[in-house]
Amino acid sequence: MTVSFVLLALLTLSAAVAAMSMPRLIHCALALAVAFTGLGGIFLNLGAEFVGLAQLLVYVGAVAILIVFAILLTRGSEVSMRPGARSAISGTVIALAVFAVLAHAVLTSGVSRMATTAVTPSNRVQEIGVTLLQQYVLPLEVIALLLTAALIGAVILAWREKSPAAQEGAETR
Amino acid sequence: MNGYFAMATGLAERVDQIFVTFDHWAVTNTPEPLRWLVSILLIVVPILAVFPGLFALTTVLERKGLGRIQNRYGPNRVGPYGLLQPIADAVKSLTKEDVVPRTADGVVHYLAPLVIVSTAFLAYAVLPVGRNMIAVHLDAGLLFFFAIGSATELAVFMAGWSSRNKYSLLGAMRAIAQMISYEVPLILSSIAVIMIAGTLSPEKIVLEQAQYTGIFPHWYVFTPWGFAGFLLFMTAAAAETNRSPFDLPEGESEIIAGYFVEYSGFKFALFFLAEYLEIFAVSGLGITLFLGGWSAPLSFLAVIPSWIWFFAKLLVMIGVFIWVRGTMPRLRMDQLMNFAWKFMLPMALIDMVCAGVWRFLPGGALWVVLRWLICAAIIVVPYVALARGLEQGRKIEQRVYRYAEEG
Amino acid sequence: MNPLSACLIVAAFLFCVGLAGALSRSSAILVLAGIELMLGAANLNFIAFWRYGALAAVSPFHSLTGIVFVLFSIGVAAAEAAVGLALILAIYRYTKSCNVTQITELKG
Amino acid sequence: MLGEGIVKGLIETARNFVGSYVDKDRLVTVQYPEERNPLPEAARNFPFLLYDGDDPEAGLRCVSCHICEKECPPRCIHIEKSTDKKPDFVGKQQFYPKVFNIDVSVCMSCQICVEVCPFDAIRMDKEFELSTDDRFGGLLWTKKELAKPNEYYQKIHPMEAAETDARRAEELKQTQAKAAAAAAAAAAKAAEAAKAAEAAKAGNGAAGKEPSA
Repeated sequence: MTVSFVLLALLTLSAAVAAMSMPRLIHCALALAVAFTGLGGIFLNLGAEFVGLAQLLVYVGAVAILIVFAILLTRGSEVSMRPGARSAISGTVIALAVFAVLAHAVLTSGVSRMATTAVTPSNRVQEIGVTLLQQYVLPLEVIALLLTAALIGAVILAWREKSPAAQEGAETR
Repeated sequence: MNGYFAMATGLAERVDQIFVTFDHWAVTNTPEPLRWLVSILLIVVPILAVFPGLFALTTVLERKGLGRIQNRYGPNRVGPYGLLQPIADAVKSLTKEDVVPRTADGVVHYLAPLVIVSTAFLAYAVLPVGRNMIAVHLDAGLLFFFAIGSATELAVFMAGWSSRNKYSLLGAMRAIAQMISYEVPLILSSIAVIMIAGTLSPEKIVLEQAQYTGIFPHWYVFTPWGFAGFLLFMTAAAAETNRSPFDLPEGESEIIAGYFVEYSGFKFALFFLAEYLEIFAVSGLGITLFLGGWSAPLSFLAVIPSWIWFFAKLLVMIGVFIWVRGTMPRLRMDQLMNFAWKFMLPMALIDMVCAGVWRFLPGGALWVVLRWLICAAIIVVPYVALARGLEQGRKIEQRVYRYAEEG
Repeated sequence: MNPLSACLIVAAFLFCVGLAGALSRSSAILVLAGIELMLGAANLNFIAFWRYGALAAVSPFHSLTGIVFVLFSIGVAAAEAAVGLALILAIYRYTKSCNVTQITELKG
Repeated sequence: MLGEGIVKGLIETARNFVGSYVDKDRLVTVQYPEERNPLPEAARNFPFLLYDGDDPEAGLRCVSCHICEKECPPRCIHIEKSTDKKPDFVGKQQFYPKVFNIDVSVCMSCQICVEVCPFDAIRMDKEFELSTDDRFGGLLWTKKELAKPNEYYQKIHPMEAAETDARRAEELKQTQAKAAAAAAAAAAKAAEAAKAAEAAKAGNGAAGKEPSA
């Protein structure tokens, strides 16, 4: 556990808390982007270069932007969170309970006593590519199909029949 | 005679590696506890010094070049030939009042220029500016470049949204829509290179191209798919960096200045800096991917240091950007989107197919010509078809004025 | 506490933050964001086990399983975000709201 | 064909770029402080006062009649009349301005003062490099700064000046003629009186020849 890991973890977690608790939706989205960046940083810190950068590219470059666009397109429906709302309290309580259980499970299981290797296992991009296209070629194709279906589905869902302006919005995504 | 030749090449090698040697010398000659700091500083400081310097030079060259294109002089007052103009500009922007709108979202408004500049600088980490001259040896360098590049979109949005100005919001939305649309052909056209080079590391891609047949280099731009890919890449790069003719997000005549309307003084200068840094970075990537990076255009010219070649190529690319800016009018939003999705995207996909065909056709004596012809056909035929398709239904019609002719 | 369990604790906390957000916020977009955070936490677990797990040094094929799974997971998350946000847009267009407490038409 | 127009445009701009270095005629910009276009004859901006001869005090044409001060729409002229008099160009005794100020930061260059001046004393200048670091004092011109010789006027507005000069010469001639006539008449009268006196003295009333003018 290095200093950089601790810093990145703190950044990620505080940004995530901010993203889930800030009153304005846009701030939430921006904090979420920071949280995703921090998560990518943790991946890089753990030595998973390709995944960390893919995380940045997909989450910060695409998902965060998508969320921002969605927030702007659904303007006027901004509901400010009332801190004392029942759902907020019960949600937090449930989440804390889940965290207690998970933390207990992690700390008492054999995992926390396991000897960990210090060296990063090899993960050259070429090897990842070979693994993806040999061992995992079927899942890869399925993912490709899923993404295509999601693309078409998203376009059709967001398509507004009447005005042609919506078409562009659907296309950009 | 042979001895002289060897000495000359040895000297050239020395000059070529002068920065690398200096870096090594400086790091080994500092005491152990400070080594990490020195090695970081020796990477960061040159990047922070050279590229903003290039930015300063480019602002003058651009204004002078545009002036000459329009038969004007351009700036010629400050210093010899107006070369000190950027210093005057810097002083001006530093001493200007920093105006922040009252209703603006202060924190986000403040952070946006910082984010955009820092991401622009980060992109240089993976650009090989010379032999053995790269800041970070990343195996997935290209992915890093695109990942960092995609973060600028968020910074643009932050700037546009936090200003509380409808023009800046419109500009930001335009910018993001445009960036996302053109990121697709940008990445797809570089995938063709990745397929051929078999690596995501910019260093290895350059090394792959820095070989010579006779005196001619193996640059990817000299192949059919590489040529098409280069044009696609640079077009998408121009759009990605909001560069004319794709500068709709900051169209002065329509939305004043786009997402940085509400920025003044030094923050505006930061946006300006970031924009140019992005242009340099993406041009540098184009050079790395297609124009052989730091390698010399002819084998015997390799005596000239590799970093000189890189910056010479970069200056040429900047010149081309300026030339294009002086030539073409701004596109309309629908034209922009049509161009991205109906022309650039299919062409980039076809380019990938072409690269694949090129990769798997045998490379025998007869096949060299045949391979060329086949690949050229794969590129040219869809190009002609797409161009005709785009031009169809775009007949220029007599304009009907709905209101003006009633009176 | 070794690095592996530190990663797992961080991931667990991230998951719970996402869970709390998804349960307590009334904006559909933020619910989706919470789910994305939970997916990210799961990815962190994959990476942690890939990095420190027992399989890491065994064979090159197994050593990359964690990475590959995260890649698939990122792909699925992207697809989910696209479809989810398109759904939210469609619902917003219909009800002029994306507050999950107000969309009650399917309530029995 | 897609791209054809782009190439054509690029060639055109390249030709402009290279041409601007080869052919100086392409560059229409005038490099202002070093080279400057001659101003047109009718150019004008702010008024100045004319004087004849060499002495700006003695030759000043202004007679302090206050017409321009009253007509000035933005009221940028301030005149204080003298108590004593001095002869004007035809020799008539006239008042002269003790103080004559024009605030050019207020003046709107309408030329009305020039139109109304019956003494051709005020005219429009062509001088336009007026920047000063003194915002209030620097642009308030006193009589000393305003007074300029007639030669200057002839230089900046040759046609107008010629016309004015001709008119003034005519006026001068007429006045002189009148004066001469008056003098002659006076002389004749004097002569007549003398003659009459002589005649009276001599008792001879023969009329003498009329003196010609």
